[in-house]
Formats: sequence, structure tokens, C-alpha cells
Amino acid sequence: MLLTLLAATGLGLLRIRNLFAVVMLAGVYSLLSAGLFTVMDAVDVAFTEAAVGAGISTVLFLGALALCGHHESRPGHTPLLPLFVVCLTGIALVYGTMDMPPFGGADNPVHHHVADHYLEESYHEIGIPNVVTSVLASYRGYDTMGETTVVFAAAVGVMILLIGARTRRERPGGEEGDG
Amino acid sequence: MNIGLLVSHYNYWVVIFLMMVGFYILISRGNLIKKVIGLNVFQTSVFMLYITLGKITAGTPPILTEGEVVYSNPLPHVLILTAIVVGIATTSVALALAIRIKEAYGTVEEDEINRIEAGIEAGG
Amino acid sequence: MTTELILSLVLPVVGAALILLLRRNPNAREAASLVTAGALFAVVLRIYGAVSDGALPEVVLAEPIPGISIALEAEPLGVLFALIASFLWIVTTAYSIGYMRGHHEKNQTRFYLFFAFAISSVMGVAFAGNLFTLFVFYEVLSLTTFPLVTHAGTEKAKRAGRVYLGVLFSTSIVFQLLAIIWVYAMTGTLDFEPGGILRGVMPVPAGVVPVLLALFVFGIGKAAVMPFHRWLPAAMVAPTPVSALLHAVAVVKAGVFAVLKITVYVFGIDFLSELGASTWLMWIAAATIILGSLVAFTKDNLKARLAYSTVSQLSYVVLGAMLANSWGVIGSGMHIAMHAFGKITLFFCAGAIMVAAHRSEVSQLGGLGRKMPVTFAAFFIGTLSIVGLPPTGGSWSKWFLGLGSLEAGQVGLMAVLMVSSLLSLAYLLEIPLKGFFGKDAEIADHHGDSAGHEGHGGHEDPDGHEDHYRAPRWSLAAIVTTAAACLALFVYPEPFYRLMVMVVGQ
Amino acid sequence: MREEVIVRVGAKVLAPFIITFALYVHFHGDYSPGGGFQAGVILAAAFALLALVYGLDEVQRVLPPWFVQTCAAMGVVIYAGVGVATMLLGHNYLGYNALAPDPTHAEHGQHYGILLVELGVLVTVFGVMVSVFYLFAGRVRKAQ
Amino acid sequence: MSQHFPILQVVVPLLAAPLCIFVRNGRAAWGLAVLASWVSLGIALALLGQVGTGGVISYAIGDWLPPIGIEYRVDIVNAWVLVIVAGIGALVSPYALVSVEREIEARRIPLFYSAYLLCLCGLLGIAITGDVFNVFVFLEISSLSAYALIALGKDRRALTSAFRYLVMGSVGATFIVIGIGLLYSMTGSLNMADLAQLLPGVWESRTVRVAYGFLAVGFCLKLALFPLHLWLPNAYTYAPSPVTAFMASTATKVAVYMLLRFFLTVFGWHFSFEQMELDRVLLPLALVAIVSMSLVAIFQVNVKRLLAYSSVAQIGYMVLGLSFATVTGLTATLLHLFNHALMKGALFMAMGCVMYRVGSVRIGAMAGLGRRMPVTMAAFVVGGLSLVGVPLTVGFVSKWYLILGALERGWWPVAVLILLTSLMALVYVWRVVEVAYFREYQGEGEAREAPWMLLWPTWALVALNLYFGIDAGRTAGIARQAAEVLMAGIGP
Repeated sequence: MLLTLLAATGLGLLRIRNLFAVVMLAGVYSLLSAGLFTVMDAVDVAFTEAAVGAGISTVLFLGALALCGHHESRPGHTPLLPLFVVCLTGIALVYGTMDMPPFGGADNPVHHHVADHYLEESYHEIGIPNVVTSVLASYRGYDTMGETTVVFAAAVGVMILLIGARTRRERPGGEEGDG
Repeated sequence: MNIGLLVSHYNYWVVIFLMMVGFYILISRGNLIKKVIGLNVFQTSVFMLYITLGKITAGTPPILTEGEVVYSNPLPHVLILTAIVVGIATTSVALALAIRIKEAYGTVEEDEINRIEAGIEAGG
Repeated sequence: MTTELILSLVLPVVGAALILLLRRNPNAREAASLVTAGALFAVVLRIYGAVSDGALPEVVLAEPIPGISIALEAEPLGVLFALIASFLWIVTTAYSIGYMRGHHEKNQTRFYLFFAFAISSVMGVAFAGNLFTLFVFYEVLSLTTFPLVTHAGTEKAKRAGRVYLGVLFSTSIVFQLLAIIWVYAMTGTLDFEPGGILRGVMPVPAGVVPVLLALFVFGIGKAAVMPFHRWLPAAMVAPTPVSALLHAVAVVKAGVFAVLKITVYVFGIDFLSELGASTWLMWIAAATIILGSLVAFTKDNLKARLAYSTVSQLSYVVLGAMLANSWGVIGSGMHIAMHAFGKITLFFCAGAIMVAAHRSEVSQLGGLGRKMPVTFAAFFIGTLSIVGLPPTGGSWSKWFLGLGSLEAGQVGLMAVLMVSSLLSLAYLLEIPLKGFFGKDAEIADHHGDSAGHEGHGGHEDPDGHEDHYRAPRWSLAAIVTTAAACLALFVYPEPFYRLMVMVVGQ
Repeated sequence: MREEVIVRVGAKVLAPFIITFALYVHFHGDYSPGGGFQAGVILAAAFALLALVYGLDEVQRVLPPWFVQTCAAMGVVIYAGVGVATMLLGHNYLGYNALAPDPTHAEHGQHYGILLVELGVLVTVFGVMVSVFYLFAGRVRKAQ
Repeated sequence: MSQHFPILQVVVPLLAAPLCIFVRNGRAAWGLAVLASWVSLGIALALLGQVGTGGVISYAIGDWLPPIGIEYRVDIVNAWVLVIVAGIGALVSPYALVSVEREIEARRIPLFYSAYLLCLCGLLGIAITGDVFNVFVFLEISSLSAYALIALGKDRRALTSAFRYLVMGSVGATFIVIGIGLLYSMTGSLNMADLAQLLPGVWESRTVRVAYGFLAVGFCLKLALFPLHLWLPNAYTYAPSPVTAFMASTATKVAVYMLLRFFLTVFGWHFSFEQMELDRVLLPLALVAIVSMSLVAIFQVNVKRLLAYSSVAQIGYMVLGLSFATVTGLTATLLHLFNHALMKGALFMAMGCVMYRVGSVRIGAMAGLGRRMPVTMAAFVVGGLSLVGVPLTVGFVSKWYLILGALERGWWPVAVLILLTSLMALVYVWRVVEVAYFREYQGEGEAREAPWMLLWPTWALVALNLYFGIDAGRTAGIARQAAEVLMAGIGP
């Protein structure tokens, strides 16, 4: 059910050209996916996705829209090549899932190997009940440090781009042709 | 193709469909903001793929409690938490870039930007 | 002996450094150049002494790629080439002093500088101990001579430089390098060895050897085998001393020398003659000989005519190598020497004529011989040597080449040799004949682009005191030396002959 | 911004709650969903809310841009610093067991370690989110 | 301390990056960047020394043994890549000082160094890790900072090229994530060594094959393999000079490394070449890349763009070496990884010097610089010759192994093609050289030699070009050793 809603939202995103609506719809999409994550037992992820997808990114998009205008112009040409690429990729993926273990199967390899260790040993080794936190901050704490760095890198990037006055609007003099 | 496969893989396929919608928006749309939205959708759908992998039917969230329970796999959750953060980081940089492009070119439509750039190249 | 080997490379570079240091004082600069040249010759003579006593000194300089080294080795063939090049460097330096000053060339320091570098790389080619070293110095030679070719800096010089590097690099990279790596892939070694290294990899797939040989012969663009000869006439925009030493002796000889060396030490002449792999290349060389001569006929520009003559003569050496027998190889090696002395004389004369009389076209030379008798007499001797007539050294190499073709059973080639000798006689002899017996062309030549200079040649000189029909003293001395050498080599070809016999005898 | 008393008061009342909630999310991350990242986001949202209501300048007076930028960097230093600390204590990088006060119960170190790194995450995420918000909002204001 | 080198390799620049924000002063940030880069280089060299004698180093982060935790795994292959990245970083950082002060406004300079260090740390992190998901995280660190760095370019087209790079880079990264997810779904592991052992059991599954495909496309986007190279030329052209020099010599190299690591270590040679027949795809792509991009380079009028296209062609050489599927071919790839970093670094740095004095890198602007900026242009000439593959430069050594590899496979037309494209390189390098030496200077003002601070890093790279061209024994030895390790799967 959720998935169907998601699919509908996706199609809506594709068609609508008023970007305000699209951003709102993207927020809805995020919330729906957060719902999906909850259903799939990924409560932490759902929480985060709701905060990020529906919260931060919506705010950022709205800010960007305020600056960049909110109407999307009609594409000038039929996007056949992208369509082809997308279909190809999709078919490849579907083909790939053919041999994938069935959804939700408890015997799937994913759930064994290291996952078992986390679930069985983490309380003993780390002492906190939320396994996700254990894995996030300890077993794979280094990934999280990388994640923190990514966020920091994004801040540096945004600062580099947006700090200071609006610069060099149209400055053909400073540019060189390459034709 | 049998029904069993359809049932057991239905989730994957919808997720793939969503992924492709996002991907399509990303590569086919000329508006830079819309592209970023597409990227977001694309990435969110990939997250769903991971989470779908981690689900065990009749499992519960991996927060340890008393008694014999089946927990869903926590590892994909962790990976996706990281990925979500990475996603929003990318989005913010992309939007900042779009803003600067708007300031420099007066538009965020790819076609018009290409026209302006072609103009520079011919004129220079 | 290894010290001498390294010195032969280093000395010219030291000379170059001195030249650069002394650039403010032309006299000191040129003295440095001369002294270096003399010292280099002395070093090569010492190596010659050792090698003719049977030593084979070698030294490894570096190992750029594991298993492949930059190594120097003095063997008879290399010594022969080094002797010629280092001796002629002295003569050419002397000549240049007169020419460059007489012609008021710009950037003279750069000229001497790169000349020294070029000689260093020529030594590297001569003493290369393996294919890789040969290739490296071959390329360095192309690079270091490029500034000399484009010395004038004009649009024409730039175009010539493009052709020069274009042809030399294209052929060497696409054909020669491919062949070298191919040899390495098959044999696992690149070292020159008496009797060749390819013999060891039998069975060689059918057809590979001729292809490989062709890759080498065409890949060594400096040998100017048609159709890759275009760079040589183009390079004639360079100042005449450059044409004389580099494009009549060092560079082109580096090419044919490489062909000969590869034939002898990579393929092995016995191996080649057994397979008969070189026959078709022999005919290409023969065709180049004839065609080159024919083109030379049509050229009115003196330097261009000499250039095509060089194209033609170079293929004698290639031909000798492709004959793949002892006499052929001896003749080939001898011809490197004999042609060097002959052709440098001719170029020196051409330069002297240009400096003294400001003429560059054959048709303008009428009667000039009476005003410049020494120059034209030397030209005559040079002509005889090139054609291969006694009493000049050139007759020996022709003789051995003839013997070689007979031994190979190629009577057709004998005919080619005869015809081309006649042709070269015809197009070269025209010049001294015109000079001595022709009508004075002074009035008729105001169409040529040197006519302007001609009219008030004396006033063009800022110095103003030079008699404009006399070649500069330094240059004249050089001309006399090389002409005399042509004659002397007829009487005493011994050193070169001995070296070549050692090559074949191994 | 219009001077709407209700909104202003509402925001004023709400903000402390949001901040408290953020801290709850942070410290309770061991037991329930949540952690440094979510807490940081929520904390940043509190200030974003205040900025929307009181205006950017007001908030920037309390929470100047240089401060949030320093926060953004500081969190990374905290996180990476914990790693360096464990390393100096003779364990591998991020080996939290090193942090245990009592070596016989080395696993207690995990608690401290996780709390500290989550704090690092919180500081960075808060700093970054507010910085980015400032920059975007600043642009919007200038454009108007 | 030395047992912590693997992690310090990454953490040193990672910690230096936020510190740059604290100091808020361009010069001080620069000092930090230089310090961190050189420490990184020292560590990288030490690691190379350690694995050269002691085999593989495994470092369990957080004391959690793999595959439970994240593992840093250093063998000769990634030690080699680390040295390349850190080495270029160590030379670019001092170079940046003067160049950045000219090209970037003062308040952004500490941010520049911060982003630069993050990029360095990201690239090192990718190279050193033994965990597939960790690859993605560090990939994003390096990419995000790279987008920002490119956008710092003066020309407004820097912005659009950064955006295009961002879009293509994110697609690449997302493809990689999908690939990793599929692999994970089949094995339940994220550790490379572990995956290498588990994968043969599920080789036959379609999922693994598709995962392979997605990873391939993702990496090829990142390494700009034709025809997925569209982001590269503009990004390199409009980025600030030190950024171009850094990115061109490191970013694509690391992407090539990832490709090798995944295809040869994680999946293994047998799967890549026997089951997937990777060579059949890569060979034509590489050849087309080499030929077409060399051709395009010939017609460029902006020298930075010319070099950028040449980079795409050179990446083709690296992929070509891989497609031979032999030790010699792989040696050529690994060697060219290093050698190309040296030559492109030198060339782009020389262009940075020109940019600094002349303010333009169009071919026309080079006129007369042979006399005005002799030291700079001499560096360009040597770098260019190296690019062509003239003997005694590193370029030759790469070509040598590449051709040897082609001949070993009996693919002599490929060998001929490699040689022909060298000639094309000669043409495009020569176009610049001719203008620089044969035309009169036309710009206004007195174009003097570039400052010493720009020249010495440039010439350091030029000297390395020559040094490792004359004595390639060590580099070739390491490359061969690394190739053998890759061919054998995970090392001993």
C-alpha cells in the first residue's frame, strides 16, 4: 500500500512543473518512505529520514527556490536517450533481483554472517540495547566519523560557495572563449 | 515466472521502479533544482532497497528486549543512516551551486546555460 | 677504457657548459668549442687504439627499466663512426667560426651549444651497447638538432622543423620502437651481439623477420630511405655548418649506422642471408638511390641538390647492409666514412659560396670558380669522392659494394650502382664545370633572392673590409682539410678497412 | 516578519522544549531510536524556527555565524580526537575500551566512547545545519 | 606508533581540515595543509616500506576484528596508490600558497585549504580501506570537497562544470552503492577480503553479475572512462590551478585503483575475465578513448582543456593495461598510474605558473613565453615530452610496458595504435611548444618568470619525471609486485 502511494508520488514528481509543488511532494515522498522504513523495522532510519527528507531538505529546497525561481520550463526535446538509459538500468536491476533471496526470508545470507554477531554479542560487548547505535557508533564507528566528515565537508562546500557578497554576476570581460 | 517469485520480489521491483523514476528525473530534466530533487528521490529509493534487504518477516526493530524475538538486521539501517546524511550533504552543496549558477547566469535551466556558454565560446 | 667511453659523452656536454659560460666573449666561446672538439677526438683515438687491439670496453650507465639498460660499448663499427664524427666536429667548428661570423647569424651561442649537445648524442649513438641505448640517443639527437634546424626562426624554418621532427619522431616511435619492443618480447634481451640475437629464438614465425627488418629500416628515419626522406631536404634551412656536419654526416650517418649495426648485431648477416629476408628492402634502397639522384638533377638550389644527393648516397649504405654478406657490410661501413668526407667538403664549399658570393642557386655559379679557385677545386675533389672515382677515398667503398652485390648474385644491383654513379657525376660535376668554365653569371642573376646582396655585397657587411669573393679564412682551412682527407683516404683507407674487417670477422 | 505576538511567544515557549527533546534524543539514543545526528538536526531546527520568527539578525546575535562554523569543525575534532585518545591509551583507533576507568570492565569504555562520539556528531551536525541555514537564509534576504 | 600508521594516514589530514577553520587565516591554514600533506607523505612512504618487506598490514579500527568492524588493509597495491596521492598532495600544497592568493579571494582561502585537506583525506581513505561501504563514505568526502574546490574557479563556467561533475559523480556514487548493496544481499559481508572468499560461492547468480555491472559503471563514471568522461574536461579547465593539478593527478588515479581493487581483489581475476569477459568491454572502450580523445585534444585552444582531454586519453591507457588481463598489462596500468600523476601534475602546475603571470591559458596567450618564462616553459616541454613518451622520461616506461603487454597477447595492432596515439600526443604538445618558442609575446605588461614558490614544486615533479624515467627499476618493481598481488587475489 505504502509502496503504491510512493509510486504515485514518484510519478507526480516527474510530471509537475511547479517546483514548489514538487518540493512539497518530495517532502511527502520522504515521509512516506519514512513510514515504509518504520514498517520495515528501521525506526532509526525512519526518524532520520523524516527529519532530513521532510525537514532539512525541504527547507533548503524552499530557500533555493526562493532564489532560483520556481517554475520549470518545458524540456526542449524528447528525452529519448535518458529514457533508454533508465530502462536499461531498470531492466538490469530487475534481472539482478531474480536471483536475490526472497524478501523477508530469515535465512537470507544478509542476516547471518556479521549480523548475527551484532545481535548476539553487542549487548555483552557494548552494553546498550539499541543495536543500531552499537553498530553505528562502535562497530562501524569509523563510518560514522566519515559521515560526520562528509557533513563537515558539505558545510565547507556551502561556505565556499555562498559566503560573502553576491559575486561576479555577468562578467564577460573576465572570461575567455574556447571555440 | 512464477507467482512465488512475484510475491517474494514485488517489493524489490517497486523500489527499482522508484529508483528509476528518480534517475530519470535526474538525467532528463533541464532544471537544475529538479535534477537535485531527482537525485534525492533516486537516493531515497536506494535506501529503501537496503532497508528491504534488512527486513525479516515478523521481525522487530533491532533494539534488544527480553525474550526470544527475531530482530531485523541492523547493519543496513546503519549503512542507510550514513547514506542519508551523505545524501543531504550532497543536496546542500548541489543547491548552493544552483544558487550561484542562478546568480552568475540568471537562470537554472540547462538549455539556457548551454546557450550562454556557447555564446561565450563563440564570442571569445 | 670505460672512463674514455663516458668521457666521450660527457666532454661535449662540458663543452656546452663552457660555451654557455663564455657566451659574452665570442672568441673564448669558440676557443672552448674547438678545444672540446680536439679533446673529444683525442679520447676517441684512445678508444680506437684499444679497440683495434681487440678490446671491447663497455659500461652500464643506468637501468631505466629492469633488464634494459643504457649501456655503452665500443665495438669496431661504433669506433669507425665516432672517429669520423669527432674528427669532423673539429673541422666543422673551425668552419663555423668563419661562416657564422661571415654570415652574421643571430643566436650564435645557442648554435654552438646545441651543436655540442648533438655531438654528445652522436657519440651515444656510436657507442650504444644495446638497442634501447641506440634508440634513446637517436631520439635525443633529433631533439637537440631541432633548435639548429629552426635556427633562423622564420616561418619557413618553423615549417621545416615540423617536418623534421614529425618524420623523425613518427618513424622512430611507430616503427622503430615497435620493432625494439617486439625484439625484446621475442628474445628477452636488447644487447647487441656478434652474430645477432634473433638466431636464438628459432623458430621465428614465418614472415616476421622481413617485417621486423622493414620496421627497423623505415623506423630509422634518419637513414632517409624513401618514402621517409622528406625531412632531409627540409632540414636544409639550417645554417650550412649544420647541414654539413649534421645532415651530411652525423645525423644521417647515425641513421645508416644504426641500420648497419642492427643488421649486423641484432639480425646477423648470416641469419639474414639464410632467410633472404632483406632482398626486397635491397630493392627499395636501390630505388631510393636512383630516384634520389634523379631528383637531385632537377634541383637548382645548391643545398637542395646536395641534400638529394645525400638521400641517394645514404641508400648505398643501407643497400650494403641489406646485401647481408661480408663485402657488402665492409663496403657499407666504408661508405659511411668516405661519403662523410666527400659530402662535408661539398657542403663546406656551398656554404663558402653563400657567405662569400651570396649565391645559393646552381645557375648563378657561372664563372665563380675563377674568383674562388680553392673552393671550387675542393668541390671537384669532393665530387670525385662521391661518385667513387680515383684518386679519392670514395672509390674504395664503391668497389666493395660492387663486390658485395656480385657475391650476392645481384647483377641488377651492379647496374644500379653504375647508373647512379653516372647520374651523380652528371649532377655534381656541373657545378665545378660551371664555376671554372661557365660564363660570368653576375649580370643575369638579379632574379635570385640573393641578387640583392650580390649588387652591393661589400656594403652589406657592417665590417665593410672583407673582400666579398673570398671565403672566410677559417672556413677555407676547413675546406682544404676535408678535401685533402678525401685524397688521403684513397692512399690510406687502412684504419677504416681494418675496423670493418673486424666487424665482419667476429 | 510581522509582529505577531502569539507566534513570538509560541516560538519562545516551544524552543526550550525542542532543545530539551533534542537532548533527550541524544542521550536516549542507547535505548531508543535517535542519537547525535537526529539530536543535532532537531537542535538546529529550534534555532531555525527562532530565526524565522525573530529574524535572522536576532538569532545571529545569540548564535553568531563564526560560532556555528566553529561548532561544525569542532565536532569532527571531537570525534577524531576520541580516536586519537584511544590510540594514545594503547588501543587501536576508536577502540573505546581504552576509555574505561576500570580496566577489568573494559566494555564500560564503550559507553563513554559512544557518548563522546555522538556528542561530536551532534556538535558538527548542529553547526553545519545552522551554518547552512544561515547562508541560505542570508542569500534569500539579500536577494529580496 | 608505527602500528597506527594506516589510520594516521587518513586522520592527519582529516584533523587538519577542521583546524583550518579554527585558524581563520590563509597563511596559517596553508601551513597546516603543508604540514599535514608532508606528514601524510611520510606515513605513506613508511607504509610502502612496511608492506614491501612485511606483506599485508591489517588494522582493525575500534579493535573490532574484521569482518565485524571496519578494517584498514594495506598491501603493496594501495600503499603504492597512497604514495602517489600523498606525494602529489605534498607538492601541490606548497604550490597552492601563491597561486591561491592570486586566484581566490582572501576570506575563502582557509576554506580552500580545509576543502583541499578533506579531498586529500577522502582520497587516501578510499585507497586504504578494506571495507566496501567505507569506500563510499570516503568517496563522498573527496567528491563533495572536490565539487567545492572546482567551483572556486574564477570563470563562471567553473560553477556549471562543478554542478555537472556533481550530478555525474553522484550518479556514479549511487551506482556504486547499489552495487555494494547487491553484493551485500548475496553475502552478508562488507569486508573486501571476506567478500573475496564468499563470492565464489555465488558467482553464478545473476545478482552478483548485475552488482558487477553497476560497480563497473559507477567506477567508470568516477574515473572518466570514455564515454562517461563528459564531466572531466570542463572541470579541469575551469578549476583553480592547484586544484586542477591535484585532481588530475590523484582523483582519477584513485578511481582506477578502486576499479582494480574491486574487479581483481573482491571479484577476482577469474570472475572478471573468465565469467564476465571484462576485457571484451574494456578493450574497445579504452582504444576509442585513447584515439578519439587524443584527436579532440589536438583541436583545443585552451591548454588546460587540451591537457584535460589528454587525461581522458591517458586514462584509456590505464584501462587498456587492465584489459590485457596479464601481469605485464597490469604492471603497465599501475606504473602509468604513478607516471601519469607525475607528468600531468607537472604540466598543470606549469599552466598554473602561466595563469599566474599571464592570466590566461589559451594557446594564443603562450606566445613568446619561451623567452619570457623560460623555466616554466622548460618544465612544460619536459612534461610534454614525458606525455608523448620520449625515452628517459617516465612516459616512456609506461608505454614500454603497455606495448610489451600488447605484444605478449599478440595484439600487435593495439601496439601500433598505442604508438600512433603517442604521435598524436606529440602533435598537441608541440602545438603549444611552437607557439611558446616561435611567436613573439603579445600580451600587455611585463610577463616575468613565475615566482619561486610556484616553480619549485613544478620542477620537483619534472625532476621526478626524469629521475623515474632514467631509473624506473624501483617503480617498475613495485608495480610488478603489485600487479602480481592483484592477479593472485588477496595477497598472502
